[in-house]
Amino acid sequence: MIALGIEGTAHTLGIGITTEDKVLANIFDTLTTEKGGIHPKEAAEHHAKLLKPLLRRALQEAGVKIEDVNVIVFSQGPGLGPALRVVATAARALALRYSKPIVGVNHCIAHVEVSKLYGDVRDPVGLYVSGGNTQVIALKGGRYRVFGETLDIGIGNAIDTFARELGIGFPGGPKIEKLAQKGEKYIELPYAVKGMDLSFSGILTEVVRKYKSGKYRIEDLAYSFQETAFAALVEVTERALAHTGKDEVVLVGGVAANNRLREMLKAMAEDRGAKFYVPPYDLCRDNGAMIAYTGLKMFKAGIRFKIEETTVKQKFRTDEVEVTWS
Amino acid sequence: MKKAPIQGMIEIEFPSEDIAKVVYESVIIEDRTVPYRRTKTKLELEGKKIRIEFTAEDNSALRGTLNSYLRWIKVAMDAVEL
Amino acid sequence: MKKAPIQGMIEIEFPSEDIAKVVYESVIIEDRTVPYRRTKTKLELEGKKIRIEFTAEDNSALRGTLNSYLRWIKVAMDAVEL
Ligand SMILES: Nc1ncnc2c1ncn2[C@@H]1O[C@H](COP(=O)(O)O)[C@@H](O)[C@H]1O
Ligand SMILES: [Mg+2]
Repeated sequence: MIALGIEGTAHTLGIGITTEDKVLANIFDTLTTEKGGIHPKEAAEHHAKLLKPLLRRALQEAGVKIEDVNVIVFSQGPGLGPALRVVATAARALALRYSKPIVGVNHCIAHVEVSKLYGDVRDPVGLYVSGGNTQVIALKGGRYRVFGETLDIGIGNAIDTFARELGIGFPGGPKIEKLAQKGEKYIELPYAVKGMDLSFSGILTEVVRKYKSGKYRIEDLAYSFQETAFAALVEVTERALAHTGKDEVVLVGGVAANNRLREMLKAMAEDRGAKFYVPPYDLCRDNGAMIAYTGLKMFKAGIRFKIEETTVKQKFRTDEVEVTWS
Repeated sequence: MKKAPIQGMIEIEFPSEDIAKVVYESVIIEDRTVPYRRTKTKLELEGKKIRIEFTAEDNSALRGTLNSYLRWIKVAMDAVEL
Repeated sequence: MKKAPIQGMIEIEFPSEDIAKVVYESVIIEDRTVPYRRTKTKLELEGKKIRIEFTAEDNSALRGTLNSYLRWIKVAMDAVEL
């Protein structure tokens, strides 16, 4: 079977075409804002403008005609309202015009589910780290439960804001990572675990304050920021592993590109005798293939959406979805 | 900033009744669920035409709403005409 | 890209006939500065109301024109109330 998935919860418009076990096309275009930040209306304009050209390119690249697609899938949330609405409207029009079934997918669940496509993992604990989201999720009792999440900003957002304060441009992730590699001295920063959850605004404010004091090398600050923030991510992931007794860990989301975070998470997983896997980056960052792949599984498990049920869900909770597929 | 209430109507003619129907059914879901933002709208399908009637509290309320509706209609048309 | 011609009307009621007149005259001037446009517009002043009738070749042409008109009206309104 062939699924066509449209991702558009935030600044990235992604069109993915997949079968049960293969990505046929995975094309995306991210709205670049020079200073970062969240721009719902601009994201909606960006998605509306690029939807048709990207859809055409994806079909061409996959060697598939729209008539051959078996199910239209779209990112139903969580995300930016205006952006979600553009994608949902396009998905409805495709489904109605070509008489195809339609399925709405939870963005965070898709991030973890797509790790099963090429990874030898069946039932992993997922650490999903991106610009806007940071959560540890795993299947328990027929739903993806949230074992820990950020109480304020996503780790990617914190890194980007820190980079902006340093004046080294957006997105900040790769740049902070490079700086951190040249870090030598660890500088005390507030720990980012708060109860079962995470909080990055404290560590962000403190590292910016220290930077402005001019008393520290920015390489050391970048290094210390990563060590402290990533240690918190590893701790919450480890707790979920212990709690669920699972033996697989996947790292997903744009921040999964960070090698230090991979290293720390891998070390923890190996200590616990658990497998560690990171999907190819094109399936880590926001993309349409993860939406198509997850939607196809849901479709094959008998899940159907009436058009009236394809309303967007800006605050779509991960544990709202009954997981009846495997 | 004194208010200047605006009311009006936009009518779009589509190449066929089928296309108008697909666009209408795609957009009506958003029309029904978008949170009220100081503009009241009414969407109607009449053969090949979609009518949007609106009353807005003021200029900026109308601009926001019109931009959203025209954006949805555009993207539905793009999908139909793939 | 099949065309979906759009026509419609917008009526704005201003707090007073004077304000309506000032806004009308400034919008007329702005309108003349725009060379060729894919949207035909007709502007009328009726007491406290300004009526804009328009026919556009398609969605994007209309959005461009409507956004310009509504922006000019906002600027004129802001200026009048200084
Ligand atoms: N090497 C990296 N290290 C840390 N964060 C990164 C890296 N590469 C990208 N990012 C972040 O990933 C986020 C975007 O991911 P996403 O929101 O999933 O598209 C942005 O906040 C980037 O700064
Ligand atoms: Mg994401």
